[in-house]
Amino acid sequence: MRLVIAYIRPEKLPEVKQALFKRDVLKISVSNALGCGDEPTIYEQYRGRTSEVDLHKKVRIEAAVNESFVQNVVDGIVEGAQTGEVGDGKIFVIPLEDCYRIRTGEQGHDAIG
Amino acid sequence: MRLVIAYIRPEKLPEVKQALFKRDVLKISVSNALGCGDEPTIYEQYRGRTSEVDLHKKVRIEAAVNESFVQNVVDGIVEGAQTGEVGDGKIFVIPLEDCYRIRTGEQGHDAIG
Amino acid sequence: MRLVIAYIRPEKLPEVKQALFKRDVLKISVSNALGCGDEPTIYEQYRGRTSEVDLHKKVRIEAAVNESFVQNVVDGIVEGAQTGEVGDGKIFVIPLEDCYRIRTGEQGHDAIG
Amino acid sequence: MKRRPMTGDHDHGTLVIGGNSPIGGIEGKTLPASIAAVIGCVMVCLAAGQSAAQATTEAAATPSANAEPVLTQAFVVGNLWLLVGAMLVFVMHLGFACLEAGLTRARNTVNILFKNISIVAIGTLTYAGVGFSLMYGDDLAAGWFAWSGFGIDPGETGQSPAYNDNYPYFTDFIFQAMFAATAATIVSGAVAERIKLESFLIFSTVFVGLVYPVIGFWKWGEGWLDAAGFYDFAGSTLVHAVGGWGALAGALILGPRLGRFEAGHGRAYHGHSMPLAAIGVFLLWFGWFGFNGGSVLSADPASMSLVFVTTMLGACAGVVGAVSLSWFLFRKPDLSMALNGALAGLVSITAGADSITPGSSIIIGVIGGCVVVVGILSLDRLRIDDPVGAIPVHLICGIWGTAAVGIFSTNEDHTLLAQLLGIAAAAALAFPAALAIFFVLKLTIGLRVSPEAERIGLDIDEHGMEAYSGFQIFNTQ
Amino acid sequence: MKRRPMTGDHDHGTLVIGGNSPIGGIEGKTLPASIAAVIGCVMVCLAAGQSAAQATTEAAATPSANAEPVLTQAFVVGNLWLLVGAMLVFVMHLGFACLEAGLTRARNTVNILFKNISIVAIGTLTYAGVGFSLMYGDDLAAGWFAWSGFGIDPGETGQSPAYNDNYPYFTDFIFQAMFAATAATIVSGAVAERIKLESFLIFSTVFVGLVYPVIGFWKWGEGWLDAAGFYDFAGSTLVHAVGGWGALAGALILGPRLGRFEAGHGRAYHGHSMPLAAIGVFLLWFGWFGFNGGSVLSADPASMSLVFVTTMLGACAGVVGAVSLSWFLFRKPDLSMALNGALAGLVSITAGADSITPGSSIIIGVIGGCVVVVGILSLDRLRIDDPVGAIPVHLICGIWGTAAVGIFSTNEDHTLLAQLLGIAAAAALAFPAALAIFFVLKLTIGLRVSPEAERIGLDIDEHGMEAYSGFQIFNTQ
Amino acid sequence: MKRRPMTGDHDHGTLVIGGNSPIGGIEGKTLPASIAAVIGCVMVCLAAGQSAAQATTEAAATPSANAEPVLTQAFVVGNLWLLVGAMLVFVMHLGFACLEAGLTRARNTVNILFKNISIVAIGTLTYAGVGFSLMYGDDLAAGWFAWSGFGIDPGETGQSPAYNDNYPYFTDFIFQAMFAATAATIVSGAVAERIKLESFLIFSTVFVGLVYPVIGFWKWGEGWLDAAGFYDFAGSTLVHAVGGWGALAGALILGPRLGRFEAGHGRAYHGHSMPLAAIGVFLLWFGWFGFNGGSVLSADPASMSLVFVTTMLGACAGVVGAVSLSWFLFRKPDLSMALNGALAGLVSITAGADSITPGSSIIIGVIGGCVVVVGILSLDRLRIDDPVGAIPVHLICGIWGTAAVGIFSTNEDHTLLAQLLGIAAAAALAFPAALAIFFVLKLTIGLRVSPEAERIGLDIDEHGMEAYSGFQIFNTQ
Ligand SMILES: Nc1ncnc2c1ncn2[C@@H]1O[C@H](COP(=O)(O)OP(=O)(O)O)[C@@H](O)[C@H]1O
Ligand SMILES: Nc1ncnc2c1ncn2[C@@H]1O[C@H](COP(=O)(O)OP(=O)(O)O)[C@@H](O)[C@H]1O
Ligand SMILES: Nc1ncnc2c1ncn2[C@@H]1O[C@H](COP(=O)(O)OP(=O)(O)O)[C@@H](O)[C@H]1O
Repeated sequence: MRLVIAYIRPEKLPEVKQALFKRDVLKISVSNALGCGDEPTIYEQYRGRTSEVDLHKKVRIEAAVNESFVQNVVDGIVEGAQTGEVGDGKIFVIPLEDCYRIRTGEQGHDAIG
Repeated sequence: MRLVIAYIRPEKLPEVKQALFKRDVLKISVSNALGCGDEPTIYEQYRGRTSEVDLHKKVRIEAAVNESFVQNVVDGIVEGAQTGEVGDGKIFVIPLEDCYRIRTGEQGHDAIG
Repeated sequence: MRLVIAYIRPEKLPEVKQALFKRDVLKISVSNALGCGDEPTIYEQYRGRTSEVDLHKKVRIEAAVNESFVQNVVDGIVEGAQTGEVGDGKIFVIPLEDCYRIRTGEQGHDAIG
Repeated sequence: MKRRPMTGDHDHGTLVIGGNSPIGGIEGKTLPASIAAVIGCVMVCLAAGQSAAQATTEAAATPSANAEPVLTQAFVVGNLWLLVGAMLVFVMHLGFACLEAGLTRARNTVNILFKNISIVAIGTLTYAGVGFSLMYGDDLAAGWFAWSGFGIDPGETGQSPAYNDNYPYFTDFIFQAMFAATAATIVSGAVAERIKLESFLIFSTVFVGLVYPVIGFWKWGEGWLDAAGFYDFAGSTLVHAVGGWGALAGALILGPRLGRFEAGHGRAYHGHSMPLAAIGVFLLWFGWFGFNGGSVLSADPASMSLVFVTTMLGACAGVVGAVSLSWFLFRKPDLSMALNGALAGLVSITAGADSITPGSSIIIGVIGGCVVVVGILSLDRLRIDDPVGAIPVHLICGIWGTAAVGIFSTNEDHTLLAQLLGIAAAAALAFPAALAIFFVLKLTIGLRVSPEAERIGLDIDEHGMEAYSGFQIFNTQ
Repeated sequence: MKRRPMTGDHDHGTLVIGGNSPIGGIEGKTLPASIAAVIGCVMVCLAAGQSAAQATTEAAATPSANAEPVLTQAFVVGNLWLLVGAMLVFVMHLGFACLEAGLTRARNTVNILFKNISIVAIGTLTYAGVGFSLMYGDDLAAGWFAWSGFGIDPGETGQSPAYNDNYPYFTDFIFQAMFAATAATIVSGAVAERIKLESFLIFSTVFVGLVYPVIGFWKWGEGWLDAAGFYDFAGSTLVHAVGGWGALAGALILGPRLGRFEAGHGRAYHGHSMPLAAIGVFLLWFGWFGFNGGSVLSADPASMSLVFVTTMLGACAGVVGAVSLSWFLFRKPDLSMALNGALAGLVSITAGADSITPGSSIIIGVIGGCVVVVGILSLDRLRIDDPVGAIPVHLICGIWGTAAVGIFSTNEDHTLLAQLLGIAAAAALAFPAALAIFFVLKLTIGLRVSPEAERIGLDIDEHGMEAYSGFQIFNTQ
Repeated sequence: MKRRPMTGDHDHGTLVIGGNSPIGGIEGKTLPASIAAVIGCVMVCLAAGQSAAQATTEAAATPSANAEPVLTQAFVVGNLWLLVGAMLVFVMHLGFACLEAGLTRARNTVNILFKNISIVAIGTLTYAGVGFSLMYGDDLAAGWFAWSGFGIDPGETGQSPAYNDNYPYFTDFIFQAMFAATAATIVSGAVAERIKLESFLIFSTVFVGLVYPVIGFWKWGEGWLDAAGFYDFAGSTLVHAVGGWGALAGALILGPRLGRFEAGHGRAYHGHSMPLAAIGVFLLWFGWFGFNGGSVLSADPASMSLVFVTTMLGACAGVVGAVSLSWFLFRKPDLSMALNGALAGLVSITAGADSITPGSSIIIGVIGGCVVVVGILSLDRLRIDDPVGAIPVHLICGIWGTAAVGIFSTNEDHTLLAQLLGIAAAAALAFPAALAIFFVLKLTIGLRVSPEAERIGLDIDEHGMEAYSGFQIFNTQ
């Protein structure tokens, strides 16, 4: 099993969700994040002072899947989130040792979906 | 060492914390998340338009523990978070290679607790 | 490749960012978290009732790096975040199996930076 | 001093039926029909169409046609002040909305705002339909009950000084109408975060339409309580305690919010926005100058200025009282107590604002401020859940303020006995009536939302809408 | 009833040119220069320095020198009420700012607030520079066009009852000036979240400076529309529909917000703060008592009190209408509809607030409330994107309210025909003019921000600032 | 024009001591006792009980007993306007609270709100106890110092036109009291996010109770500055600059917020809620019509209307000035500068609102708006940390506005020299006095919270409460 973590542009979340659903990846978790990458720095102004803001708004997606699904997830995220501009984000794949469904106590592969 | 990640219902956080403390799991980190699973879609209304909201409010818990504690953590979370209804959430267990305590610079098993 | 996760004090984020940049770690992701550790409980007052708050505001940092950079990241975080007081936080190192750059579809070591 | 000294021999009842008065008037059937429409969601257009026909036929004379015999200074300036006062009381509804929303959790905010704007609308229309007539109509039962037909109608002379030396009929109505909705809004805070929307709207309609005006008539309509020597300048009892009794009834029948008193000693549910709560209190305080100042019912400089001073000092003293006591008790300066303290001072001073000295107003306010802190703690101990402190502020301080007139008034006619009688009389009708309405609602359409709805919040459950779309809010409380 | 009955033979035009009046006056060139300064960011100090010299030389007599022949009651009290009314209309700008900000996304909030405070400033200065003269100046073209020179100048007698029985010149100006900026603010809501700041500011300046006052002159300046028997008490057409036409023009030329109608059936972009929106509506409602009440243009008790009653009942009925219909249609009580319903009732009642019965005001309000719900749905279907509902509220209800005078007025002089003429006349100038201004801007400096800017939000893109620094907000909509 | 022209031969001092006046009065010892109670958290009930006894014994006559010889128009309407003005000034406190909270970080919001509501309460009570007597009491030292005993007391004729043609005693008091608390609130903004709550409350009490009224007496109490020809219509110097000097003293002694000027060029700490800040500015602007308009001290139409026009134009011009300059300098339209610009215009116009032409008001406002931008930048360079810009707005623009009277006034009696004298005199007392109070506090109970408290925020540290419970807020700034 694998845990796929992705950082994407916030406004791309609906497209990513759609692309994943199309590929039968129905269970994901989403949270808010700030990302620092190659994107150009934003300059904020406040009362005459300029601050450099290099943390850009991102959305973080987490999806736990069986090995066979990893490519699906990666493809879905790339399809939904790619614009070709710097700042599109990254996908990280991590080994997942175990998984439990809280509702039933099920464990392992059965619990993941 | 393992990193245990769990998604639970927000209102269950106090119970989960209590259940973990009972089992001597005293150090956890918590963040806010949205989850997409089997729960029924919520319909939001705004100015005559209906939107389908399939992202439900969840809380994400992270606890790094030694191998021997994993079962404790899983049991505690299940005890605290289970309602039996769809949407109770998941627990993911990930291998943890290393761990540091920032305050002292300690590393490994000693640093985790 | 490794995924380094760290919890630090919110007000230390600028220092940590600087310390990481000095070490050529330019890409990180940041999110908001609450942490429960050894820090003394805060007592909140509301309309005559006291609540114990044991969740302290933290910032969570995630940086995916090649093996050779792990020590750099750890050192940077420790340098930037250490105060010596309880509550400085932890660093967790997790094996990272794969990595993709969404913009280009690049994979593996090339995609990480 | 009478609340509404009618100088003209205005014959209220017959004209409405006749309907041929120069200044329109609402036909008896039009208004309640509209209100029924709200509640049942029916037939708005129908009712409108029907009465549109009626209205046009009677539209003969210009409104301000023969309304100007001679415009005395008292009439012109008094009218201006009362209308300004009415606006200020209107602002209090915004104050209530902000305060209640601020002191409750983010997931019930839309619901609270919806309730507040609905109450203003329904309350005013109901008061126009039946309330004003019940409160200031013709005495039908020895000072116990009044009625002058449905709707409002100034009659021939209502818009001239013949009606009253200090203001015309419509000014009288609008000022009173703004007061009326207040009583229901007070209830709103105590039952927040768990009451069904429909049930609350129906309760409000009945409470503002029937209960509030009947009690009001006893005193301000020159009924039996007035004759008994009871004094309530601007409504510590008639508005605040009446609303407070409704709040208590609601809180008792509904029970506490889920988990509020569970797990041993219970939990505090923190309000989600202190700035919103503070805006609410400042606006209430601001509006109170109209509430109390307007209750002079004229622009008499001596009275008005005294009322402004006592109101201001009372509120300030309320803050001081509540802050001092709560700081002393909890070892922390609690903002929510400071806010409630200001309101406590204001409610306490309301009954006697025109007949006490500034010195007394400070004493009354300080005690009010202390009372509210003790009240909040006591309710907590009694496991009565009142999210915004409506019961301590409006009921307990309302009672204290009314009683204080008997103690501090500079007018020898005011006696503690008469004050206690008034307090008891209001309680004797308002509390059982509110209990009864809530109870009937509980048995019929139900009073409380499901636990599930309470958990995810009324905003999503009842309205399908979030108050702060996009904001990351921990929903763990 | 005339909007601005001038009793004194005040010779407006010549005095300004002369510039030797006792009460200063703004030199023709000073003001437009200042405004140009805003827009182009230039030469503020220069202009100031130059006219400082001029101003000091003419500073000879004390302002209130010979302005007191005899202060009649009508003059003193009328003046007080109009100034209070002016303040209340000022508060409406805060109401608009809150409402617009609340109903849009968090990432455009700074931009909206900036627009709103700028409009007040620019609008008032522009109105002082040219608007007042265009609207209430000397008739130069048979009731079609007026002009009395740049700037404001009370002349010899402007500050005395010789100018008008009920208020002096400066009161007249300030009350009218507060109205003027409103028209531009209405546009602001409809074009929110995508218009370029500079373009909007230029549009507002021209719209408030030229279009609004010319149409206003036709009726309130006693131009041809007035002669034709058209009646618009406080501006359902002259203010709200005129602003609404500008809003429609803007929404059409700009097109919808990115993604609003994409993906089949489109998405709703939820407003980011319902409390802010509710505060906005309550403050608008509050200010409306000054908007309508002040339009009585005197403190006449009979008129004033009637206007307060019809305004209040209209607003309440608007809430009831919108809530009933939307609850019935969507099966959920929609707060944003309740809020728009209140405004719908208020806009609808504005044209005839002084010449209908309270009963009619309820009917007009209920229909207004229903109209706004249907309007919002229809615009959605037509794929016209109006984030805050400015078009349904101000344009559609403005038209409805104006027409309703022809139906419900108790004054026989008001005819539906004349009302329709007025509606058409305002449309015939306001809509093409707004289209033209927007079009010229589109061709020159551009009207719409880049898609990139729309995505990250105008706050960061145009202002380099966040409205809620530190708050975690999902930016996915 | 005198600030408080007393026409009656009202003998202020003796009556209070006698205490047998018909209209109550506060006993000398009652009030300070209450205030002490706040600060030290002691003995509220004791003090209340004791003076309750006193109060009841003297409660013999009805307040409005013999207060109505003949109610002239000036008296009735003037009173009404001043009381409305007092309310408007009250709203300014809400404005200050919102502005300060909005421009600082979310973790100090509760603290700021608490300070603001406490200041109103303590300031008003202190002013009733000693301030009013110090400011408008009997001249004891050739125009340098006044005193008429503790408390307020209208005496025999205070509530009749014999006291003053335009308003009774209590109206005078309440209007002045609302002003008084303003001076302390100004300080609040500059010392925000790092001052200890207790220290600030004590500072405010002393500053409002002693420093402000003494300086006020010099001019408005007809002391030596008044005799010297100094003119300050509504308080550019007496209120705003005095408050501004306190702000400067506080900012200097406290030093900047942690990390504000560290790391080379320092960081900007963004305010956490621009909507809150904007609401604050609009409410301040709204209230300013009462601040300036009320300072006419009568309802004279010519003066009032001129003041409204100059106030409005000044504020608008302030926005234009600040926006133009900051847009030009920073290449971005900065909302916080627009907001400060409005206040800058208002403060600048305050000293001469009744004695300049509308044209001059625009010039004064534009310059004020530019001054505030330069002021903010300069303070930043000087490493003086003023989170909300209180010093540029109130101190620098207060000075500019006062000086401007000497340049632009249409009244020949106003000279630049006298204005500079007034500015210097106020500075000479206010600044050292504020420094001294802060210094004593620093040496005794301490002035600044611990670095730890500053990091986690005063809300949690001092109040144990969060302003936005549940909201996810980055605490990294
Ligand atoms: N090595 C990394 N570790 C953690 N987060 C990363 C890493 N690289 C990229 N990110 C996340 O992805 C986002 C986009 O990265 P960026 O390098 O700007 O885009 P691109 O991949 O298109 O060059 C960043 O804002 C950050 O949130
Ligand atoms: N495969 C997964 N990857 C990531 N998050 C998941 C996954 N499965 C479930 N979750 C999280 O758990 C929550 C509950 O899952 P759901 O399937 O609705 O409940 P249940 O396990 O009771 O059927 C989801 O909202 C989501 O946040
Ligand atoms: N085992 C753990 N699992 C998850 N988070 C942890 C763990 N240990 C510490 N943390 C995070 O680190 C923060 C600081 O930990 P704490 O134990 O208080 O500090 P210290 O390491 O200085 O003793 C905690 O608030 C929590 O967010």
